[in-house]
Amino acid sequence: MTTTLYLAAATLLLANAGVGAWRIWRGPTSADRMLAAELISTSAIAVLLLLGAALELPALVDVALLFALLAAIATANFVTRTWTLLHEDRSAREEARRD
Amino acid sequence: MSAFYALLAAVLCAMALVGLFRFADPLRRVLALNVLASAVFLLLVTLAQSAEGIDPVPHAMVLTGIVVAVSTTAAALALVVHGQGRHRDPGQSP
Amino acid sequence: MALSWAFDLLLAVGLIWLAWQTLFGHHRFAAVVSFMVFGLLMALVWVRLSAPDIALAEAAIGAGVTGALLLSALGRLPRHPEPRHLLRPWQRPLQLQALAAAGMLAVWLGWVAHRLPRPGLAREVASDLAATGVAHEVTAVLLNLRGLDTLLEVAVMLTAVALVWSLGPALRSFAPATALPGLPALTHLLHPLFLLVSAYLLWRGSHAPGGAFPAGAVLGAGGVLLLLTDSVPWMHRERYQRRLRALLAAGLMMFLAVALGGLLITGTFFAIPTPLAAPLILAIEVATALSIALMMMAFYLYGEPGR
Amino acid sequence: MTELLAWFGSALVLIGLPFFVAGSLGLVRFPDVYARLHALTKADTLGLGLICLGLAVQAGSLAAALKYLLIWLLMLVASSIGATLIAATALACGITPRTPAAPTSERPAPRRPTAR
Repeated sequence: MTTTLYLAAATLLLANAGVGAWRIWRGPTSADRMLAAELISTSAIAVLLLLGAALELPALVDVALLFALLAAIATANFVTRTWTLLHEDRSAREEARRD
Repeated sequence: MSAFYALLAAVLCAMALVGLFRFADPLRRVLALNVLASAVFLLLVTLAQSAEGIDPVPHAMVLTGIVVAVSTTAAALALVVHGQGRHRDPGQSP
Repeated sequence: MALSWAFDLLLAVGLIWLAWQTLFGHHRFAAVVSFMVFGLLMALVWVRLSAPDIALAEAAIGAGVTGALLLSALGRLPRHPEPRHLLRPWQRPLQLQALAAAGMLAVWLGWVAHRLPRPGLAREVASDLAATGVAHEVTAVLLNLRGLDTLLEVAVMLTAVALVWSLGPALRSFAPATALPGLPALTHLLHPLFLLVSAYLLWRGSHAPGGAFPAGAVLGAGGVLLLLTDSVPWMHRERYQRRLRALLAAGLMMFLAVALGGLLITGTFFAIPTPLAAPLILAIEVATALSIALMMMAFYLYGEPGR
Repeated sequence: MTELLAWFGSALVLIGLPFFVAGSLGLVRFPDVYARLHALTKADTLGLGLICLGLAVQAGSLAAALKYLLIWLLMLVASSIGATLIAATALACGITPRTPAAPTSERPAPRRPTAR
């Protein structure tokens, strides 16, 4: 009973993440794409936890733990390394607003 | 199920190959190489599954492969960045 | 049953769509983000294929290090790549043939995969497991039965570091768009956890999914976070360069020492005597994890520090 | 007792799911980065939090339960600090928040001082 419930929940979360992935394609700013990636990574953690509980695989909790630990790395990289271009020259900044 | 994933791996492999040879943008090529690596790993792991249990040798090969793939990516990206990147060193560039 | 099929189907559709976006999408940043999400979904696929070791490695390396490398490379590249025409006129008709070749390769791969002899080496590994000194099969294959492969893999990583460092001095980082007080707070909060989790993975490697590679990659991701906040100034100091290089090579050196010791004691390269196997494998794992973490950080510098 | 806990845990997991749906709905429907950020953090903190809590209640051992809670804690830290990082950078890059006076942020407003 709980197994079916958790599998259904995991499938639902995956489909839901797929809906969120539309934002990666659509944009319009880089931050929006990054947010969509974050939502998918959270959903993946939840899916891993639910699968781990449903199929009784404790190793999946470790994988989820890793994802949770590394979720911040992408965001931190994005704001310190990728979006810095925009600070320096105004043309790039103007462009990014439309982009 | 394993046939399904083998098919997925083959499709991904074909897509990555087309991408790898079609693009002029080196960043896309690095991405295509990574997708290709993932597809090949998927094929290997799919093959490791059988009715009599799971063969750990392809798993170990894929683990090795993932680390080699990240080394390749890092080296290729460094070449790309040094080749066409603007370095924007405060001391050097105008 | 229907549920797991729906799950697999969703995963496959998602993977193909993301791969399409990565390869043929028009926007570069969207391509990089799609690839990062592709890695996430691959981790779920590894779970479905009952390969938790690979899921761990993919999570640690794909989500942490590859994403960081791609994002920082993207920030350093010009926004619009100069358009270059790769195809000469006489090559145009060849495009279709290349497409056809790729399609045929896909079909051929599918067919070969379908036809391969299935019972692999699972039984052989299981029968030799007692003599390897570890209780987890994948770790046993990696560090004992096929230790030579792993040794060469560490050598490949070291070569890649040498290549990256030979390109010039380490690139200076840009200032972020605004003051970000959250970033040092994030580093302070997460750093003990990075150490804890990688120690845990290392310890688990002997009897369950885990081991030196995920542990080293997690530690390396933590190191990348430190590099982002410029908290490791010693890496750029002249004085520490020798020590840094020694640590980078520590994994390879430990591996070689064990392999040569095996040659001296038993007469075979890489033959670890059974009573010594467990402690020696632990020593190799610690040294390798440390080296891998430093090599991940070394990649991220995009050049040689201290020059 | 165990039976009751199992029901309670499953109920918590089920309550967590709508937050994810709301998060992706907000991500798709909301008009600008800041509003989408707002929708997303609900999924990160509450949705995942309730799922972790629900699974921790049913966990076999204390260590497993603590691991679930650690995942939640990590996501709390990562998501909240990440949200401030993205919002601060977006603001510094000149993406103006949507206000009743300036109906959309996706088109640059004409009276902004940067549009010289």
